[in-house]
Amino acid sequence: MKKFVNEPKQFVPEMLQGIALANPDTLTYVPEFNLIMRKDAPREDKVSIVQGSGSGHEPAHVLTVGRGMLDGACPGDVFSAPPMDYVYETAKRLASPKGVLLLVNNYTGDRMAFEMASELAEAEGLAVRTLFIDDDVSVQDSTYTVGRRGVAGNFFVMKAVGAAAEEGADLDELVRVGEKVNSVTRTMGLALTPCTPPAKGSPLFELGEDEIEIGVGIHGEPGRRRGKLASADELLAEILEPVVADLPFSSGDRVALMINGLGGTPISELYLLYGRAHQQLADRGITVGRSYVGEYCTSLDMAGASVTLVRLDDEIERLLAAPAEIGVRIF
Amino acid sequence: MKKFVNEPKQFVPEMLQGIALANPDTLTYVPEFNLIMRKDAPREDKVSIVQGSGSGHEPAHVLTVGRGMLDGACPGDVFSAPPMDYVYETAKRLASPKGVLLLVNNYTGDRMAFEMASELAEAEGLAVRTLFIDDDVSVQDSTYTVGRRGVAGNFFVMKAVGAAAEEGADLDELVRVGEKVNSVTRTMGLALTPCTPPAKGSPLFELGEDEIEIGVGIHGEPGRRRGKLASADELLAEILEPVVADLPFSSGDRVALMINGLGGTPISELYLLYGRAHQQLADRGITVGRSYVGEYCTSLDMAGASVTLVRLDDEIERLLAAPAEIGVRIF
Amino acid sequence: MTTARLADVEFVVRSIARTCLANEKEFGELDAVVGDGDFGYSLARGFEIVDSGWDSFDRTDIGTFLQKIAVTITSRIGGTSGPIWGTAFLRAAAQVKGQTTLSGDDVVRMLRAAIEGIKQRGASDVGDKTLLDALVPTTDAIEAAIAAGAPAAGAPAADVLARAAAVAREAADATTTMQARRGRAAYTGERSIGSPDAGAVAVAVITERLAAEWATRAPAPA
Amino acid sequence: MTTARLADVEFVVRSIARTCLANEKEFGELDAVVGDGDFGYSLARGFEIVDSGWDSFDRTDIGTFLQKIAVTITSRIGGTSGPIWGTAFLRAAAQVKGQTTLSGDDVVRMLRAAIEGIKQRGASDVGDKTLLDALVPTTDAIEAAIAAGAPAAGAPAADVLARAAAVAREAADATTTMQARRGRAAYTGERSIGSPDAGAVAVAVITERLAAEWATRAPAPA
Ligand SMILES: Nc1ncnc2c1ncn2[C@@H]1O[C@H](COP(=O)(O)OP(=O)(O)O)[C@@H](O)[C@H]1O
Ligand SMILES: Nc1ncnc2c1ncn2[C@@H]1O[C@H](COP(=O)(O)OP(=O)(O)O)[C@@H](O)[C@H]1O
Ligand SMILES: [Mg+2]
Ligand SMILES: [Mg+2]
Ligand SMILES: [Mg+2]
Ligand SMILES: [Mg+2]
Repeated sequence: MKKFVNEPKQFVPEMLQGIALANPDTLTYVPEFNLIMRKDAPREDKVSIVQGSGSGHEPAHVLTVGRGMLDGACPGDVFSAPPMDYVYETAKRLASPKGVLLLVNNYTGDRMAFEMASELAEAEGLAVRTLFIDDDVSVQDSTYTVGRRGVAGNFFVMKAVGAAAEEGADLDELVRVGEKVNSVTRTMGLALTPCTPPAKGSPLFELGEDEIEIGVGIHGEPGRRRGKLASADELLAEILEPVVADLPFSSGDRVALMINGLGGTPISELYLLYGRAHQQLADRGITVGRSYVGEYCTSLDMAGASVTLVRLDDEIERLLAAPAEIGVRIF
Repeated sequence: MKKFVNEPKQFVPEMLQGIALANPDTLTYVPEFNLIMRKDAPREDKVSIVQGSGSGHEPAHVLTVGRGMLDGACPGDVFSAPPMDYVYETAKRLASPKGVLLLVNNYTGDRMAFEMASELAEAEGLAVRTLFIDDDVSVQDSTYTVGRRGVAGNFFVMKAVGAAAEEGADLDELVRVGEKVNSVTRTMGLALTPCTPPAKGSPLFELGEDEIEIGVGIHGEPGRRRGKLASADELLAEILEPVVADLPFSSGDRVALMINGLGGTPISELYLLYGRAHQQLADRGITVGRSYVGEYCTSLDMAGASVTLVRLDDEIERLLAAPAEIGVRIF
Repeated sequence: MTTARLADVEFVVRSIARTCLANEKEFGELDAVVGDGDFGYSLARGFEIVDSGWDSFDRTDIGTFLQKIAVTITSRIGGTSGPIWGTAFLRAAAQVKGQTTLSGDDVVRMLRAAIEGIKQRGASDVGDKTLLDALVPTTDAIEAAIAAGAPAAGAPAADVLARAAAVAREAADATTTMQARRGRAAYTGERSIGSPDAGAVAVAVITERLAAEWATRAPAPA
Repeated sequence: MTTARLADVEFVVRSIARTCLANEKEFGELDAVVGDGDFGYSLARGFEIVDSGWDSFDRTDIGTFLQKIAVTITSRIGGTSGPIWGTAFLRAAAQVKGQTTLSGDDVVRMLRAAIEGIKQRGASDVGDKTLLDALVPTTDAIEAAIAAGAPAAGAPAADVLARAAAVAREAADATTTMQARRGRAAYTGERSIGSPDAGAVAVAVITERLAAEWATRAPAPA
C-alpha cells in the first residue's frame, strides 16, 4: 500500500486534524465525534445543514463545510457510516431554533445511523428533518437494495439547500428544495482501478489490466458490469448515455454538468472528459448552463470518474450560483 | 495504461478544449498555440503575465489563468517546453502597453524557448521581461545543471505578481516582487509511484513495491535518492527537513505552507500530511500564516506530494491574500 | 436446572469482543469480496472499547450490564454493523431488565428479541444473505437443545454450545450460494453468489469460540 | 569533384524526418531512462509537419530551403530539442545562403556551424553526454574523409557516409559510460551512467539510415 498513513486507525482523525489546522478561522473540530463544523454555527436565523457518511470521499463532506454549504459534517471511518452517536451529538451541537436538516446518502448504514439519531434528537425536542440523496443510476433493479445510492450529485443538493438556508428558508422549504434538486440529478461512475482503504492495506477489488467497472459505487461496490478499457470517448459514452436516458434529459434541457474525479485521476483527464461530454450533450440539443470539473466525491485513490447532470430551472440555477466558501479552496 | 485518452497526440488539445468549454465567459482558447488566455486580456492598464512550461502539471498553468493570476498560458505537450513559436505568439497577443512578464520554470528547454521568443518579441518593440523560478531544493549540486528546478512554489510567484499587476505595478516592480517571492520559496517532493505519459503508455520510471523517490522532479526526474516506504510522519520529515534547512527557515518565521499533491494522491492524505507538517513547524517555532492543501503543480497521475514553504513578510502576505479567480474552481 | 449468572454473561460478552478483535482482518476481507471491506474494522473499533473499558460497565444486574454494552457498541461502531449489533444487544438487554440470573428460556428469549431487532432495523429477513442466516438457525438449535433438557450453564451447557457452533458454521457456509438482498453486497446482484456473508461467518466464528472456551471460563459458583 | 545539389539536400532532410517519425517510440524510451521520455514525441511532432508539408517549402536555393525547414522545426518542436535542432538547422542554412550546390567543404562548414549553434544555445560542450558527443566525432570523420579526397556526392559519398555512420554509432555507444551534465538527465547525477544519451543515439540512427539509403536516392544529374 503506497499511501501517506501513520497508524491506519488514526487516518481519519489525523486528516481531520489537518483540515482544522488549515482552516483555523472558519472551522471547529470536535475530535470525539469526528465533527468538523463552522465556527459561527449554529446561527439563530438559519437552519443548520449536516451531512455524515463515511470518510474516504473527500472533499465530501468534511471539506464542504462553510458559508453557503454545510454547517457541520461528522463522518464515520473510511467507508463506514458514522456511529449513531456522532450524528446525535452533532445535531445537538448544531441545534438552531430554526432546526437541523440532515442530508443522508442513501445507504443502509447511513440511513440507520441517521434515523436512530434523529429519533433521539426529536425526543429531546429538536426540530430535525432528514433528506435522502440517491442520484446513482447504476443500480437498476432496486428490489433487493435500499434503492439508489447517493454519490457525487449530493454536491448539488448541499449547494442548493445551503444557499437557501443562508437566505433564511425554513425546514419545510429546505426539504422541498433538496428533494427537488435530488429529483432532477443523475450520476454514473466508472472505475479504471480499485481503491485501497488504509486499514485493509490492499486493493478492495481486482480489475485486470484492460478491465474497468462500469457503474462502480463510491465504496468500490460493483456497478452494472465489467467492461473493457477503451478510448475516452467510448468510456464516457458508457456512463453519459445511462445518465441521460434515466431522467431522461432531452433536447432543449439546460443542465449543470459535473465531471467528478474518483481520487486517482488527474484533472487533465477530467477536463478532457468534460470537453467531450459538453460536446456530446450539445449534439443532443442539451445546453450546459453550469460546469463542474474536479474532485467532489471521491473513493480514496480510485482512478476513474463520474458524470452528473442536473436539470436546471431558474430557482436551481440561482441557488447553485449563490456565493459559498468551504474548507477545500485554492487561495 | 489506464487513462481517459483518445489519440495521445490529441491529449493536450482535447484537455484545453475542455477547459475552454468549462469557462466560456472568462477564457479564450487559441488552438494553434495551445494558448489559454483571459477574455479581457491584454489590458491597457496592466502588465500581462504569461507562463509556459510543459503540460501534465495541471492546474499549472492553463488552469491558473484568470483575474489576479496569469493572463495567459501556452503549454507545450506533456512534459515538453512549448515550442518557441507558442511563446512568441502568446507574447504578441498579450502585448500590453505596460509590457509582458514571462514566468519560466527553470529547465533547459523552457529557458531556451522563452529566451528565443523574448528576443524576437523585443526586436519587434515589445516590452518583455523574464523571471525564472527555481524553488526545488532537491538538486543540491547544480554545477552540471541549469540550476534548481521550478516546481510547485511557482504558484506563489504567480499569485504575488498577479496581484501586484492587478494593482497596476509596472514591469520592473513586478520583477522585483517575483524575484523576492522566489528567493524565499523552497519546495521538495516525493514520489510513491511513477507517472504514465499518455504518449508513452507505460510508467516513466520504475519503483519497487516499497520504494519511493525522494526529491523527485515534476517530470519524473530522479531526486536525491531512492528511499523505503515508511510512515507518513517519516516520509514528511524526508522532504520537510531539507526545505526548512535550505533557506533556512527558523524559529520566529511566519510562513505559507503548501502540501501539493502530485496527481494520484487523494486529498485525504494531503490534509493528513498538512496537519503533521503544521505541527512539526510549530515544534520548531515556525508559524503558519497561510495554508494551501491540494493540487497546484502535478506530474500527471504520480502518487506523491511536495512541501513548499514561503517566508512571509507584510508585502508578500498582502499579495497572497488578494482576491483572485481562476479556471480551476469548485462552484 | 443450573442457571447462568453475571459471570457467565461477562464471559460471553468478553469472548465476543475478543473474537471480533482477533478476527478484524479476516472479517474485513470477507466483507471486501462483495462489500466494502470495513466490517472487521467497524466491529473491532467498537469491541476494543468494550474490552478496554471492561471494568467500567455498570454491573448492577445482567440487564443493566448488557444495556451499557449496547450503548457502547451503538455509539462506537460505524457502518451498518453499529445499528444492527447495537440494536441486537439493546433488545436482548431489555428482555432481562433487573435479572441477576438467566434460565435457558431467558437466553432463547434474548436471542429471539435480538433477531427481531435486527430484522426491524435492517428491514431484512432470513434468506437475504446476512448475519440473520446464521443467527436464526443457531438460535433454533439452542432452543431445541434446551427444550431437550440441557441446562443453560454448567458442564452440559458446553454440549448446547457445541451443537450451536456446528449449526452456525453450517449455516454460515450455506450463505455462499445465496444472493445478497441487503447491505452493500446487494448491489452486486448475482455476483454476490459464491462467497459467504461476512456477518454470518462472524456469528459462526463467535459461536465456535464460545463453545471452545466455555469449559475454561471462571466457573460459576454452584 | 562532384557537388551536392538541392535534390541531395532534400533527400537528407526527408530521410532525417522519416527516421525521426519511424523511431518515435524508441527515442522516447531512451529519453525515459534518465530523462522525461518526450524526446521521440517532440521530434516526431516537428518532423511530421516537415514530411506532410514537404512540397510547400520554398526551394529557391539550398539556404532558403533549409531555413524554412529550420523555422518549421523551431516552431513545432517543444522541449529542449526544438531550440537545439532548430538552431542547428538555422545556422547550417545561414552558411549556404543563396547557394544551389554544395561542395564537400560547404557540408563540413554547415555541420560545424550547427555544432556551434547547439553549444551556444545549450551552454554545452563535448563530454556533457548530449547529441554533441555523437555529432562532433561524426563531423570530424566526414571532414577527414573529404579531406582524404572523397567527393561530397556521387557514389564515393556513400563511403564517406558509411564511415560517418560507424563513427556515429560508436560515439553514441560511448555516451553510455558518461555522466550527464546537461538536460533533464543531468539531475540524475551518477545514475545517468549506464545508458546512452537519447540525442546521441538519434544522431547515430539518422546517420546510419542516410548511409544505408544514399545509394537509392533519386540520383543527382552528373
Ligand atoms: N439490512 C441488513 N440487515 C441485517 N444485516 C445486514 C443488513 N445489511 C448488512 N447486514 C450485515 O452486515 C454485514 C456488513 O456490515 P458492515 O460492513 O458494517 O456494513 P456496510 O459496510 O454495508 O455499512 C453484512 O455481511 C451482513 O451480514
Ligand atoms: N543543454 C543541452 N545542450 C545540448 N543538447 C542537449 C542539452 N540538453 C539536452 N540535450 C539533448 O537533448 C536530448 C533531450 O531532448 P528533449 O527530450 O527534447 O529535452 P527535455 O525533455 O530535457 O526538454 C538529450 O538526450 C540531449 O542529447
Ligand atoms: Mg461500510
Ligand atoms: Mg521534456
Ligand atoms: Mg462493509
Ligand atoms: Mg526529454
